[in-house]
Amino acid sequence: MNSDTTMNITILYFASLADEANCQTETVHVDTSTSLTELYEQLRQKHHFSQPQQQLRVAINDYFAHWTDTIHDGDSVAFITPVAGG
Amino acid sequence: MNSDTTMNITILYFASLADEANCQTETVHVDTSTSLTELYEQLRQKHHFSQPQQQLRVAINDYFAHWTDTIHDGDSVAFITPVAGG
Amino acid sequence: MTDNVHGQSMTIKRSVDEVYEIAARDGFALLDTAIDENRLKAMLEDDGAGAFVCFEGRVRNHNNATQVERLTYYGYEDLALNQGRAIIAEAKERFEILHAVAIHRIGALEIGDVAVWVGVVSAHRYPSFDACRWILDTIKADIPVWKQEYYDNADSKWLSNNG
Amino acid sequence: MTDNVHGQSMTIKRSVDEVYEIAARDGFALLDTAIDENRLKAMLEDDGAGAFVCFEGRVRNHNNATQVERLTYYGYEDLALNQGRAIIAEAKERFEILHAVAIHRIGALEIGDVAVWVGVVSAHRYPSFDACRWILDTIKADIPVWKQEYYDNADSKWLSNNG
Repeated sequence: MNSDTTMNITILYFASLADEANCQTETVHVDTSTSLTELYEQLRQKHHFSQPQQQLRVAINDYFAHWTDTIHDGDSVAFITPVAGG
Repeated sequence: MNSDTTMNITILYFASLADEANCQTETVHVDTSTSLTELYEQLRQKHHFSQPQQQLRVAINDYFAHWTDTIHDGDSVAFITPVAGG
Repeated sequence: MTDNVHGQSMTIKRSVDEVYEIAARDGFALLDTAIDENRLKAMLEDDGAGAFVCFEGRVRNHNNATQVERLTYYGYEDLALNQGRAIIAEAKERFEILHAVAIHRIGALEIGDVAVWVGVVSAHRYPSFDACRWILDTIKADIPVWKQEYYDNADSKWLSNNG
Repeated sequence: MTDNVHGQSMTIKRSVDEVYEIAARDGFALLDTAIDENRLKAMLEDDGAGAFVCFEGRVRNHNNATQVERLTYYGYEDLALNQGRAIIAEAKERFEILHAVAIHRIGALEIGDVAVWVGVVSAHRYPSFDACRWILDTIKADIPVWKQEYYDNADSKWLSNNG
């Protein structure tokens, strides 16, 4: 599926993002140079997410990450809406 | 036992004061004008208590009291060495 | 709003025994059944501990002025475990404590159910109080758990700790 | 140093059931047997409580560098009850809490035994933490309980919370 210039990224959705995406997970095929902010922007347009990226945190492979971190083929990415535990 | 000018006071001893007095309680017959500080001073001399009054608190009839409170015939008085609960 | 898009985040992939093993080892776990406080307290036995402080966060019957019927908690299990392990490790560096264990429950909870439990032991009392509060605050800030409140008029909404 | 001059202050005049009745009514009691935490927690059930904080003070195996074998606590029961009632009433005025219960044990305790237990419930979390710590600090400062530590060399000494 992926070539030298594209990668597969698994996206995990939780809470209101899962409601808006109407799914828990999906795999997307994106250019290798895609940043996390670009990835969220693509998905925001696709699913009409109501939350701007500034309100979200991001996790790569089950660890919190920085929005400036790079992603690689096979990574899983989750956008984290404000949490409400406790 | 008591006349218009004397009163019976029950003294309760705890912790190191009970060790030094070698008893848990005693009844003393004192002048009605006796203040709490005078009462402690009399008992300190009698039992050779090692602690000066300044290190102690005082209780009358099972409630903490002020050293300036007056005592009356039939009262119980306890001198409280620094506590160590918890 | 259908439950099928959240089904995975309402249940734990691990068995209950695995969950308590993780709690014992890493100090934090996510659970989808009732929290067994005695099992957690047993992890905190220590002859050098003069102080034990615990916090239980329970589902209460109101939020502001609104009557709450029940709550459902959703969690991102693997991120929660990684982040929880880091929180407990940081607590042990920040405070003079011997041990700390915390657990967060997900799934459908009723009024009075315990949603989060934090226990800390230390030689002296203040570090246990300070660490317990810090761990709880940090769980509420950083552990990927979300909740929806359900009201008697059948409405529900996503809640946020930041507002 | 003989025990007969302290015998009265090592035991409670009241029955265990009376002690728990007093704890339920006044929020504080003195007890001369093992503290039943579940019985105390049951007094703090409240559907409006989102937070429960408890503190257990346990006998630990050392004090500073000295190995402790056991501790004996002595109490002035009636003064303790009067003072304890006032402490809990003041806590309810100072903090936004729903209930608070505390109990102090006296008599001979072994390592690991719970000497004091304080539990608080509130709608939100910080008042429970603040009140629990304040009640404990105030018990340690004001409740007429004393303790003697016994060491493996058969020595013992009176302790003080003030130094």
